[in-house]
Amino acid sequence: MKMFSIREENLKVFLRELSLKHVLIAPFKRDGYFEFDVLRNPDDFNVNYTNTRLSPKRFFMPQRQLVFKHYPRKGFTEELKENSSVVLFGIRPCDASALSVLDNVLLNPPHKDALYENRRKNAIVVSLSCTKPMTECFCNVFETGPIRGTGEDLTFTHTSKGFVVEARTQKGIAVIGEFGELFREADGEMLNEYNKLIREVLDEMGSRLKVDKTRLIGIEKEAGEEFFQLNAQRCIECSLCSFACPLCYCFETEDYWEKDSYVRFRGWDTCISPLFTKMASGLDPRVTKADRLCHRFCHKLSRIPLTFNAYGCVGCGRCVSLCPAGIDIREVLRKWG
Amino acid sequence: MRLTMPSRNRHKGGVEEMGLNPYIPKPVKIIRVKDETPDTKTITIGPKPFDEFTPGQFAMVTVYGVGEAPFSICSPPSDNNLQFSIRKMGSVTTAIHEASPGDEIGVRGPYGRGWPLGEMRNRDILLVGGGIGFAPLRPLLLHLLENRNKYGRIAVCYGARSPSLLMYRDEFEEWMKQGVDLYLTVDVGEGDWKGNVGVVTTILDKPSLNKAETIVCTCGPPVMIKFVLKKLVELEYSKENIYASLESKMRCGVGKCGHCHFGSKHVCIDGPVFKYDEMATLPKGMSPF
Amino acid sequence: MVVWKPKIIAFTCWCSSSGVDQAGFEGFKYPANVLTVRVPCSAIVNPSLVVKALQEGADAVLLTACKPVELRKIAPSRITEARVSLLRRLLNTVGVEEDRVRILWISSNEGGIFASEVSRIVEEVEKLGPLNLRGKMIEQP
Amino acid sequence: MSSPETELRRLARSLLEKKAVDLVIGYEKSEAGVRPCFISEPNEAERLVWNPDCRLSLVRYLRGFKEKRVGIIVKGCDGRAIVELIKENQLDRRSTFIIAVECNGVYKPVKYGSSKLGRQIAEYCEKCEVRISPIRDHLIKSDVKALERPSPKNDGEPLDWLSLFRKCLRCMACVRSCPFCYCTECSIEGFKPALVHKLVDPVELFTFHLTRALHMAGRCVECGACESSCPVEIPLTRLYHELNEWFREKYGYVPGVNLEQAPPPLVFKEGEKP
Amino acid sequence: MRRTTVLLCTCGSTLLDKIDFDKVRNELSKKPLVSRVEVVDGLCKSSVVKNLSLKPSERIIVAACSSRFLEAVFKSLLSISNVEFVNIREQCAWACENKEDASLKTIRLLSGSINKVVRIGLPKSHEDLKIVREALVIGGGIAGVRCALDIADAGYRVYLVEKEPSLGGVMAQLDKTFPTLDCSICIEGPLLSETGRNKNIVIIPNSEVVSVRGMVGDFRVLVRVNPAYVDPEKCNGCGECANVCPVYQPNKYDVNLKPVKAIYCPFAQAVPLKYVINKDYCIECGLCMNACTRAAINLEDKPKMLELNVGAIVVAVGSDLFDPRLKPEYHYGEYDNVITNMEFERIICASGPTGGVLLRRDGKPAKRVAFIQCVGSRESGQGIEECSYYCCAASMKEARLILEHDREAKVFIFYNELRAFGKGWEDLLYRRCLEDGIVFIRSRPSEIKRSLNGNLIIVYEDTLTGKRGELEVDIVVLALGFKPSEKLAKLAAALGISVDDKGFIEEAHAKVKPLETRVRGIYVAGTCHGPRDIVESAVEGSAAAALVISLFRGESIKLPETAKILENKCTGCGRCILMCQYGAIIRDGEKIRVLESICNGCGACVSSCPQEAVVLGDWGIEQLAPQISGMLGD
Repeated sequence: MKMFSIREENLKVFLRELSLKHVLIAPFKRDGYFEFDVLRNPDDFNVNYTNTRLSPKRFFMPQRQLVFKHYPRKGFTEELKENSSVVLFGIRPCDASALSVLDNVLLNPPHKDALYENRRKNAIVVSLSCTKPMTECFCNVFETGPIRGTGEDLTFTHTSKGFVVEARTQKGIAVIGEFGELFREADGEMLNEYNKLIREVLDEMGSRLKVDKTRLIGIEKEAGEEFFQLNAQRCIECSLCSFACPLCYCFETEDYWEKDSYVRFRGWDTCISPLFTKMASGLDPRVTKADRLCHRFCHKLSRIPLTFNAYGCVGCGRCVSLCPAGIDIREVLRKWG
Repeated sequence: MRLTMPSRNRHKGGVEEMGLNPYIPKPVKIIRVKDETPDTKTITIGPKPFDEFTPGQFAMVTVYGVGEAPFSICSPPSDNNLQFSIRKMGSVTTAIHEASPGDEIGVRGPYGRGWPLGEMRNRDILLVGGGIGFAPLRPLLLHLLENRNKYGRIAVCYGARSPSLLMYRDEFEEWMKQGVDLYLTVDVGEGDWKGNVGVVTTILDKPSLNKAETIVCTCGPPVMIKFVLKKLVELEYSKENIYASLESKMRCGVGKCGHCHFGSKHVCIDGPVFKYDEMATLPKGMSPF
Repeated sequence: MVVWKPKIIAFTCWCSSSGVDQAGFEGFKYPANVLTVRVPCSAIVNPSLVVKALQEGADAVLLTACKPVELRKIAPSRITEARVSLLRRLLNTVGVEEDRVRILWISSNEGGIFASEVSRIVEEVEKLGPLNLRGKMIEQP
Repeated sequence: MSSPETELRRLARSLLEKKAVDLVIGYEKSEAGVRPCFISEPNEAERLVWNPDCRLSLVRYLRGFKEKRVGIIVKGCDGRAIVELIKENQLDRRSTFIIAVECNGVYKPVKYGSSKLGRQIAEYCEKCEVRISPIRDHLIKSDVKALERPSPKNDGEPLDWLSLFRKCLRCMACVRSCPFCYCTECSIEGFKPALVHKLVDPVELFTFHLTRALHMAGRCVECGACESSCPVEIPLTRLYHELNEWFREKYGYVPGVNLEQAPPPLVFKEGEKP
Repeated sequence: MRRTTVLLCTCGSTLLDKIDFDKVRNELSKKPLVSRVEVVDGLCKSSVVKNLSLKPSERIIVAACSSRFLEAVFKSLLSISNVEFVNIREQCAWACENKEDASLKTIRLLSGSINKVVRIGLPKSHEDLKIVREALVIGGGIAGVRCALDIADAGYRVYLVEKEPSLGGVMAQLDKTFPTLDCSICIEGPLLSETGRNKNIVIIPNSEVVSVRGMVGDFRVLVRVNPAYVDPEKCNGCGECANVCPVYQPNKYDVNLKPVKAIYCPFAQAVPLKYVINKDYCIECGLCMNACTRAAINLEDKPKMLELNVGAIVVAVGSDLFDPRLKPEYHYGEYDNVITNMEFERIICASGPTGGVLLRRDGKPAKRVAFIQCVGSRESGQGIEECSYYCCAASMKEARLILEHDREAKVFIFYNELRAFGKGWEDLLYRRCLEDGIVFIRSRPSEIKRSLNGNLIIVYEDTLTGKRGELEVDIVVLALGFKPSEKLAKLAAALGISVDDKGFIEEAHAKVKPLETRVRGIYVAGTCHGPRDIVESAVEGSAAAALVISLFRGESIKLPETAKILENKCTGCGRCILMCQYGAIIRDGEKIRVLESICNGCGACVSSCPQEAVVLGDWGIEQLAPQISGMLGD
C-alpha cells in the first residue's frame, strides 16, 4: 500500500479534525498509566506513550453487552445497535493485530457475530508503531509488530522527520483522502529511516525471544502435564490474564428480567474459571486447574491456529506483567516453541 | 462513558431477520408437555421455527429471563413441531420443567453436524443409547423408519439405570412393529422387569448385523460411550463406521463463545456427532478414550 | 418539571412492621416514597443488602428494630446497631453521606413515632439530595 | 552472619531432608521479578529467594495443601493472616511450619505500561507495625536495612473511591489472592445473581467493593495481596484499614496479633452509642 | 416457568377511592413473570379465595391488609406456601396523602414482591417432626407430682424421675400448710398414692438425669438409677428387714433429727413404699437378707443406666435452702437451740422426733420462741439477694402452730418487711397472728448470744423505733431463703437450657412464656426457677402439664423457621457461632450445627455468613436483593 507522511505538528490538527467527525478514542495518562478513552483534548495524547494497561478489546467486545430485549406480551425481540463511527487512534500494532484475529474468529462464516461486526464496521483503527518495545513484549514471535500489525486501517510510525503513514485498507485510504491537505507522500529519506527502524527494532526483539512456530502446533502433546501442573500450583484462578488479553474472545451470557422485559447480556468469560466447561449435570471435561491452564496456553498457540488460521497470541505481554502469580507464557514459547 | 447512542432496531422475529444476529432466539409456544421419566419431560413446541434439519442436530432453547442451553432435537424432520426431551439439571431445565402449554420459549438453530444420513443408505444400522442419551437417536430412528426401504436392518440397543428411566417406552412396540430389533437393558431391575439386567455393553453382541458395513450411532453418558466404543471394536464393527454424539457446555451454538472448543474442534460446529477417529484427536477429558 | 423525591427502603422487623401497620391504622400519613421490606428480625438484614439498596437507587435506607431492653441479655437488634455503625463508617470512607443509613427503634405500638420520624428523615434526605450511584458509577465526571 | 536468603535455603533444605515438611512454599526468581514456588526436593531449596519484591502473600496457597505438612515463608502481615485463619478454624497449626522472615517492607509492583524509574515502598508497608510474624517456628532476622519509609502520607486526604471502583474489571484477582477469601462460593462473584450479576454491570462494582470491605472488616491483616494484584491499582488496603480502625476503636481488636483474643461479636455493649 | 398470580383486594370496595386499581393492574400486567392479576373484594373470606381456584404450585402475591389475618387463610386453608403478602391497606391506602401516591407505592411494593416470590423454590417442604407422646417429669415434689398426674390423666405415659427413694419433696416434710393450717402430708399423701397407682405413671426413684439428646417431640434421655439394694418388684414394704437391722442412721426426711435403721423407708406415706439401704451405714451383716421372706435384698446391686424416649420434659427439681452456717453471727450448728425452719417443721410435727412437742435441746419446754426472717435472702452478698416468697407466711404459720400447742408461749418474729399477700393470708394468717399476741419486730438481728443458762439472747435494733434491744428466748428459728440446688447447673447443662444470674432456670420469657425454657419441649415448674410456695408450685405443675398435653394433642410439630446450614458451602469459620445470642449454633467436630430447638429464627447468623451458607426461610440475600431491585426499578 501507499506510504504517506504527516508532519509532527500536524498530528494534533489531524486529531482535532478527527474528533469533530468521529468519536475519537486514544490513549492518555490517567492515575499513573495510560488508558484508552475518548480523547477530548488532543494535547493529552503523548506520542511516546507506553502501551495501555488494558487492551482496547473492550471497544469491540465490551465487558458486558446487551444481546436482546424481549417484551413478554408484545411478542418481539429488540436488539440494540450502536452506529456511531469510532476512530481508535494510537493503538499499538500488536493490539491491532489482535483485532484481525478476532475478525477471523467472530466473523468466520456462516454465522457472523453481528454485535462485533457492527462495532468493527463502524471503527477506523489507526496504529502507532512501537519504536521502543517494552521488556515484556514479544510481538516479533507472531509477526504482529512492533512496526506493523495486521488489523489496522492506517499505521503511523514516528521518525525524526514526522510520521510515516501507511494506508493498509481502503478505509485507511479514505481517511487520508478526507484530510488530504495534512498528508503528503513519504519521501525516500523518510522511508530509509523507516526501514532502518524496522530492522533495528526487530533485531533487538529477536535477540530476546526466538521461536520456531512450526513446533507450536504440537505443543499440546510436547509440553506434558508436569509443566502445567507446576504452573497450576501457583495460578490463583483470577481472570486477569483473559480480561487483559487483547484477543481473549470467549464469552458468557446471562439472562434476567427488567421492569418490563427479559434481557440477555453477554460478556467476557475466562477459561481459567472452574465453571468454564462445567455442565449443569455436573460433568466437566476439564476438571483440574492444570487442564484449564493447559487449555489456555494451547488454545492460544495451537488450537486457535488449527481452527481459525491465526495465532491466539500477539505478544503484547500484558498477561506476563499483570499475573499476580508470575505465570509466563514466554516460558512455554521458550521451552517448546 | 457514553460511547454511542443506541438506536433501536426491532424485529418481528421473522426468519429473514434472524439472519442478522445469530444470537436472537425466535419466540415459540409450548404445545405439550409430557412426563417421560421421573426426571425428564418431553416438550413439544410449534410451529417449527426453522424448516429443515438433520437428525442429531441441536437447537439452543431459551427460557426468557433464566437462560439458554443446547438440546438435541428429538422429533423427526418430517414433523411440523419440534420436540425436546429435557432432564431436570440446572436453572434452565428446572424452569422448563415448571412450564405448561401456552408458555413462550425462544429457540434458535438448527446447529451442528447431525448423523451421517448419506453414509447410511442401504446399510445396516445400529443405534446404541444410554438413558437421556437416546434423545438425539430418536429423530434418526423415526427418520429411518419413515424411509424404511432405503436402509438395511435396524437394531437398537438401549439401556438405562432402571426401567422407569427408559425414555419413549410407549413407542417401543410401534418401533418393533416396523421392523426394529430392539434390545433393552437396565442396570438395576425393578417391578415386573423381565428383560436384561446389566450395562448396555452386555447386549451389544445380540443384534445380528453385517458388522463390517454397519453404521453405528451412539449417545449417552461419557463413561457409557467410552465402553461402548471399546466393545464395538472388540465385536469387529468397523471404526470407520462408528459415530457418537458428545455433549459440552455451550453459550452461542455457532463457534464463537469458546466454551466448546476442544482441540481443534468446536462441538457446536464440528459436532455434536463425531466420527470415531475424530474423537481420538480430542483432548483428554473430552475424548472418550 | 418532575420534582425529585427521595426513595427510601425501610427494612422492618416483625415487631416494627406491625408498628408500621399501626401507623396506617391510626391514620398517620407519611411520605409514600418509604418502601418497606418485612423481615423477621433486623439482625437478618445483611449489611450488603443495604449497600445493594443504595446501588439500586435508594437514596437512603432505614432499619427499624426493637429497642434492646436494657436488662435483657438477648437482643439481636444490638447486632444491627453495631452493623449500622460499621456501615456508616464504610460509607463515609467511600464518600457517601453516612446519614443515608440509619437505625430507628420502633416497636409494634409506635406507629405514630414511625410516621413522624420517617417524615423527618425524608426531609433530611431531601436536603442531602439524590444519591444517584448509577450515574456516579457509570458516567464520566 | 549469613544473609537471610542463605539461611532460608539452608533451613528449607534441612526441613525437607529431615522430612519435617512435605513442601516449602516460598518465592523464586522469575523473568519479571519474583513469583511463588513450591519446593518439595531438598536440592531445589537453592531456588528460594528473599527480597523486597516478595510481596504476594503465600498464605492463600495453604488451603491447597490441607493434607500436607507445609513450610511457609511469611512476613509479619502474612503471619497475622495465619493467626486469624487459625481462629477461623481454617488452618491446622500443627501441620504448618512457619518460617518468619523479618520484613522491612516490600516494593510496589511495576506493572505493564507504567514507568519503571525508581522503586517505591508499598503504601500499606509504610503503616505496618508488625514486621515479624507473631506466630512462628523459626525466625530469620534480616540484614537488609529497612527500606526507606517516606514520611507517611497524609491519610486525611480523601480518595475518590467511586471513580476508583469504576475502573475495576472485577477480575477477582483481589479475592483470589486474599488469604481470607476461602469461601467455596464467593457471594460477590455472581454465581447467583443476587448481589452482583455474573457479568459485570459497572454500577454493581459499588456493591462488590463495599460487600468485600464488609467481609474483610476486622479480619484484614493489610498484607496488600489484593492491592498489589489489582491491575488498575485500587488501594483496597486503605479501605479495609479504615474498617479495621472501627474495630480497634469499638472493641480494641486488631486482627492477627494475638491468637488468644477471640474476634469480637458484632454487638454493642449496654450503654454504648453506635 | 416462574409465573406469578397477583391478587389485589379492595377490602369491601373501601380501598377503591384510595388506590387506582386499574392503573395498578395495568402496570403489573406489563411485567415479565406475572401471569394474571385479579382484583378481588375480600380476600379474608375463605369462600372468595376458594373461588379463585388457586393451585398449590402457583406463586401468589396477596395485596391486601395485614398478613396477620390472611396468613391463616392461605397457608393453612389452601396449603399454599409460596405466598407473599403485601399490606396495601395500612401501608398504602391509609398511609398516603393521595390516590396517586398510594397507587405508586402499591405498584412499587408489589414489583418487589413479584421479584421475591419467584426466587422461592417450588414447592417448599415443611419438615414436620414426629412426636413421641410420652413425657418425662424430673422431680417428684408437689409440682412434679401434680404435673405427672395431669399429663397421665390426659392419657399419656409419664416417667417421673426422683432422686430420693420416695416422692413428696419438701411438702412431705412440712407439718401444716399455710394459711389454713391443714396437715401437709394429709393433703399430699393421697396425691402421692394416686400417683403410685396411676397406670400411666412410671416412677423411677433413686435416679438422676445424666444427659439429653434430640429435640422437641423426640428427646433421648439417659437416666442413672442408683442402687437401692432392694428389688422394688419383690419388696412389699413389710419392714421385717428394718426390725432386724442393727445399725441406725440419721433420717434425711426428718432433717437428720430422728434416727432410722440403715435399711429404711423414709416415711410412712412414702410412694413407692419400698425399703432401701443406705450403703454409707450398712455393715453388710446380712441379717436383713435372712429376715426378708421374698429375697428382695441384693447387696451387690449396681447403678443402672436407662434410656427414655420422650416428647417433652418438665423440670420440677425444686431447690435448696440457704446454709445458715454462712451467717456466723447466728451461730447455727454451734448453739443447739438455733434451728432452721425445716427442723422446726419436723419438731412440731406429731410424727417428728419429739412427737410434736417443742423442746429445747436440753429437754426443757420452749416457752419463748423467736423467728428471724430473711436468712439468706434480701441481703447482698449472701444467698440469692431476693425475697424468698414463702417465709413470711411460713413463719407466721409456724408461730401460730406454737401457740396451738402451747397457749402460754411467747413468739417473736423479726422481720424486714412483712409480705403476706396471698389468698387468705391476711385474715387467716396475719390478723390471727396479731390477735394471738405474736410480737412483730422490724429488725434484722445483728447477733445471737448465749447466756450461761443456755438461753439465747438476740441482739437487734428496731428499725421502726431506732431502739436497740436484747431479747432472751429459748429457741431461735431461722427462716431460710431458697437457693438453687447444687446440681441444678449441671442438669441445666445436660438439658441444654440456661440458668439466670442467680442460678435458677431461665424462662423463655419471664412474662409471656413463664414455664417454657429456651429449648422447645422442655418446661419448668416449681421452685427450680425461683422461690415459690406450694400453691404456685402446684399451679405450675398443672400448667406445665397443660403445655405438654397441648403439644401432644397436635398431629406433628411445625417448628418455626430455624436457621439451616448448607453443609456443602460451610467452611466452618464460626462467624455464625459468634453472632448467635441464643447459643443455638455449635461446633460439632469439623462441622457447624444449628440446634433447631434452641434457634429463635432471628437470622443474625444468616447475615453473618459471607457466602450465604446459613439460610433461614425466604429471608436470604437471594430473595431480598431482587425484592429491593424490584421496588426501586422504575
